[in-house]
Amino acid sequence: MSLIYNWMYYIASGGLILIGMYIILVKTNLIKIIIGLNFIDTGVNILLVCIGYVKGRTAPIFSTSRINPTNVVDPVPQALVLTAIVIGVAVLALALSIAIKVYEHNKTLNVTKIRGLKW
Amino acid sequence: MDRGSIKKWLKAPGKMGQKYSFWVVYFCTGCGIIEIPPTITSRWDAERFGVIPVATPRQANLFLITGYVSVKTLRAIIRTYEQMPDPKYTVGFGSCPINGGMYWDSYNTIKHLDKYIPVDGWIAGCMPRPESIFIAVTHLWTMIDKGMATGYIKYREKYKNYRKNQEEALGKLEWPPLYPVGDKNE
Amino acid sequence: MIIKVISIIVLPLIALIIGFFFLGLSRKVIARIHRRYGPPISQPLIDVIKLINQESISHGKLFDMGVILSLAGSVILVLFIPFGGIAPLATSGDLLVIIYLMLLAPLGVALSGGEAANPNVSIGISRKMMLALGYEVPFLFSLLAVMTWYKTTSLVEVVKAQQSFLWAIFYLPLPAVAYFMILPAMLGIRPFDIVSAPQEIASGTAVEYGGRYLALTTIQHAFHIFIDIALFVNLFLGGGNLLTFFVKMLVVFLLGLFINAVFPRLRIDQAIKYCWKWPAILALVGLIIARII
Amino acid sequence: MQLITILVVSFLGAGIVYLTGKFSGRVRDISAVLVSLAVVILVGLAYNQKIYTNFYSLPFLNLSLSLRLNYLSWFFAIIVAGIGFLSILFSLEYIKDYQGVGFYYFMMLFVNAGMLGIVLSADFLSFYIFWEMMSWGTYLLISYKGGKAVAAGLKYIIMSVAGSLAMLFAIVSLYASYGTLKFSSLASLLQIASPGYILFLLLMFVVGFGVKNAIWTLHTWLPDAHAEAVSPFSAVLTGVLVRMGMYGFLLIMYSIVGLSLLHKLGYGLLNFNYILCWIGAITIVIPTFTALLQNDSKRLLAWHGIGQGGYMVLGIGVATSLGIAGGILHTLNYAVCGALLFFVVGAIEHRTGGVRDLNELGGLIKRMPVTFIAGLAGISGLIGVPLTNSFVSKWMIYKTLIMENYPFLAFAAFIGTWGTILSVYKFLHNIFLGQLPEKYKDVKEVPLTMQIPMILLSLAIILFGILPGIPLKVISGIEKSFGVEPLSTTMFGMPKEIGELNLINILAVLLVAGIVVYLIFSLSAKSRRVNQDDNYAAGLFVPRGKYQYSARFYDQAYRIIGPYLHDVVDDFYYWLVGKSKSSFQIVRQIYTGNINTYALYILLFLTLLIFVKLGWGL
Repeated sequence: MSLIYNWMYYIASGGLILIGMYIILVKTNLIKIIIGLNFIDTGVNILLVCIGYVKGRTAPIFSTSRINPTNVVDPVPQALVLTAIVIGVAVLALALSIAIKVYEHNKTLNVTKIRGLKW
Repeated sequence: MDRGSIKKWLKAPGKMGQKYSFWVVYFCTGCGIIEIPPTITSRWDAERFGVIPVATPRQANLFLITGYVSVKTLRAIIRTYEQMPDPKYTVGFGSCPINGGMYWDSYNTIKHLDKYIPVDGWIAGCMPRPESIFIAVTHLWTMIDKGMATGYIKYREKYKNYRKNQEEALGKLEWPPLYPVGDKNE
Repeated sequence: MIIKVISIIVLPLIALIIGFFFLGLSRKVIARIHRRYGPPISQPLIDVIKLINQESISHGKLFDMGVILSLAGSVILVLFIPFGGIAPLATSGDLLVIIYLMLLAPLGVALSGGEAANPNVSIGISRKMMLALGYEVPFLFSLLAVMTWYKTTSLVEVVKAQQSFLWAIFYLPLPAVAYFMILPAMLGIRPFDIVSAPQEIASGTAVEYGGRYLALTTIQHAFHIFIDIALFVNLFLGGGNLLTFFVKMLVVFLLGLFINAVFPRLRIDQAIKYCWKWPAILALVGLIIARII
Repeated sequence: MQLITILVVSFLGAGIVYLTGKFSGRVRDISAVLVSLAVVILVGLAYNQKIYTNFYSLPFLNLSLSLRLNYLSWFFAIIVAGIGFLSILFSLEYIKDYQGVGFYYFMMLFVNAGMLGIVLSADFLSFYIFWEMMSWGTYLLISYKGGKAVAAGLKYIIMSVAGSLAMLFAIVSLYASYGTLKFSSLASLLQIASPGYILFLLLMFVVGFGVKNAIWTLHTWLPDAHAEAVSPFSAVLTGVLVRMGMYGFLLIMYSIVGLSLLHKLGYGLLNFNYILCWIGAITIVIPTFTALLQNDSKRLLAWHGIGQGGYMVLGIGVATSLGIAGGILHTLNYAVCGALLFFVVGAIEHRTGGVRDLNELGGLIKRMPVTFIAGLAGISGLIGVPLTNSFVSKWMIYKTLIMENYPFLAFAAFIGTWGTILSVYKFLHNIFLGQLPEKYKDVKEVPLTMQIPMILLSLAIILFGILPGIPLKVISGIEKSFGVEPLSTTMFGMPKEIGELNLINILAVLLVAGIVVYLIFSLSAKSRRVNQDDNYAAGLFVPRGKYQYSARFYDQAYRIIGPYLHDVVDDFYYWLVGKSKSSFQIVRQIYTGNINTYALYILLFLTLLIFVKLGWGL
């Protein structure tokens, strides 16, 4: 059980990435692909966060003097993920708006039927 | 043959040249073409009189019309005659250009060629022998000496009449008059 | 200097007399080969006098200027080609200049005839050009053979080198033969008179010429005969003094005339193919020999 | 400073002309003429000066952009400026009815400025920069008319870029080897280089410049480009722009590598110069005879542009004093004749509504006499009729070929001249002579601004034909800078030790003979002026305009030589294009256009990366 407990975050993030990939590889609906993309995004974020945490250390917030500066976690991954979430939202919004435009233009969201740039 | 006489040469070189160098454009409309080849080739050799055939009326000064003249060919005859440079001489060969010959009652044959263009000499016969061309040529020599071969001058002077005759026979001619016709030149 | 000026004046006159003599002779000789009596030798002169006194037609300024250019171009060529050792302008132009000056005459005729706006003229010009393309190949090969052999481009030097020892025809027989084979083509006489075929295209470029135009063209033809044959004599037969030069020219001319008298006319494509076949091969072999030795 | 002024005036002038075009068309026209005239004057003032300036030092690579002026660059600069000015002048009326005139003037001036930059630059970096400016500007100008012209422009730019890349390769290699790109320092540094390296350099540069100068096998862009460009620009193309390749040849072969080094390349007959000569000879013969078959007037002239380029390559390939001088002189002469002939075609196009088909024209001498005289002068110059300019240069080339014992090369040059005569006569005849078609009855002579360039160039043809000493003086200066024994010339031809050529004597006797003949002509019986339709037609009267022979002027010759003149090189390039297209088709299969597939590719690639990483880890 400790195995699952220890590797829970990795399993979750891997699972999310795999699901996202599956969606992207198999599904033909553009909205679904975008959702898959978001799955991957989330999975990668979780992965980054859980890699960035070292067991037994604390957050680098020097609120009390007891915290040893050598005993803190590197804050960069978390900050990075925070940014990535924002970027992910922006990408999602952009992708969705493109999807809307694609739909307006082609009257379909099925990527196999959109043949404007294909031979 | 007085081609060698220097005296005459010096007097009027142009006239001498006219006499002894007839460049002929043959207009073989009907009969008569058979008589021409022996005349200009080895059998009778017209070249010894300075007579050679040329291809275009621009270079010619002797116009030889052999055989009958139909209405259709009259057009070409007039055109050819007008394109020849002065001084030029015309010889009708055979009876048909003179008076229609055996086609005297044909609806489509010109009976009197000299109504349409001036003719300096006639060779009668049907057909005349090739030698008669030489007789005509020597006659022309004497005529040129005496100043009698003046067909081209006559054509210029009486062009209005000739043109009228031509248009009577052929209808309106496509080409403009060679010499001015009209009231102002009367 | 005075001698030079006199020779500049006299030489074209001599060339004119010889040219007219050749013209008359050709008519007489051909007549005799045809078993005719033939006209007197002075007949071309009579013709020219008649033509000068005859009226003519003109199609425009270029029609006149082209004929004048053609004759003038031929006249000055005489001054560049040594005639019996006399060449007043040989120091002003060599063989290359002569080759190019030979252009002026056909160019003038072509321009003049072009303005005449007669399709027969155009056909004649196009045939003349094509024939020229045909005979220029062996002509240039044989000229180059001579120039390569004597290592000079000056015609006077070529003649001088031949007079000191053997004539070029003994060293370079093949180019000489090739040149001789195309001589009728250069002169535009049978079997290469397709250019001015009277029966087909009404004497080609001369179709609109009459009177003085034809007279100048005839004079130009006389010069042309003189020039082409004099060039042959200078290149291959070693020049000579005035008398021997004339005799050599006469021999070459008569030999060419015999060919002229008995052959029928070649079609233009046959003429081109002929020129590019035997004369060209002969001259090329001669040139290779001259280059290697 | 003077050189910078020239470049600044020409580049800035182009911009100013474009900007003024936004406000007023008339001001734009005037300012375009003024700018190009200013450039001519500035270049002319720089005659006989030796200048070297560093105008910009790059902060990296230890390179600097520099300019220099010597006889060679001045010679080419004056041609560029002169032809540029005349073509701008010619454009004024010609280009009026087109769209985007401001852009046209801008590009014309820009390309001119680029060419000036090429000839004035003193190191390969600035040379390359200006070279690319010129190439791309040319591309835009060739495609200016749209339609077919776009394809022609594409063909040009593809070949041009290929050539530029070859050149860039050589330049980079030079920089890697010597660390400098200055012509003067490279010239001394290369003297100790191995022959193999120099051969490599020359090969690369020959490809680069050969595309521009259209030597055989690299020529196929030229006919299309010349035919489809607007006529004033075709004049610039054929006379000047293409000859930038010639400048490059002279620069690399004689200015940088040098004559003594060239002689060491190869042994026996297999040396660089001899092979270049043969390429030149082939470039003469095949294109001039191909020109025989053309019925499009501009295409015909374009093929001649290639052929005359062959004479220049042949001349400089022989590498004698006479030959190099002949090659350079022919560059000038062809620039004059070629530009003039394209102006003539432009004038015809302008008046007949863009008709270029030779079979549709005819008889225009009656309507456009000035243009006819210009055309006559142009073709005489192109042929090299004595007393016109090309005669001297061709004479020099022939003479040196014969004296150097290359009779076969001389034969190729001679027979090329005959091909030229035939085809340009057809050009003149079918446009100006013969019967005037009814539809061109009301054609008028071109306006004065179009006549002036033609008249000036015609005069130049005659002037340089009688006084070849003028350009030859500059050329002997060029040869001195090459280290070749400079050619000593007289004003009217050649001194005795070089050969027999005295043009003033020829002119004098021709004039005297002409006057005598004219006297005979005018004293004999007068002639009657007749109309054009009064023509011998076997006794018939043929109405005006129906009595013309021009279609397939050399049909019999065409039948004999036509099959051998197929442009195999062009076919080869098209074959290459077809083959590469089919091979790229395979690559194209990968891109299905489905997002899923691309995602799969990404995934596969990541997997590959992981495996690679794991493999390294082990």
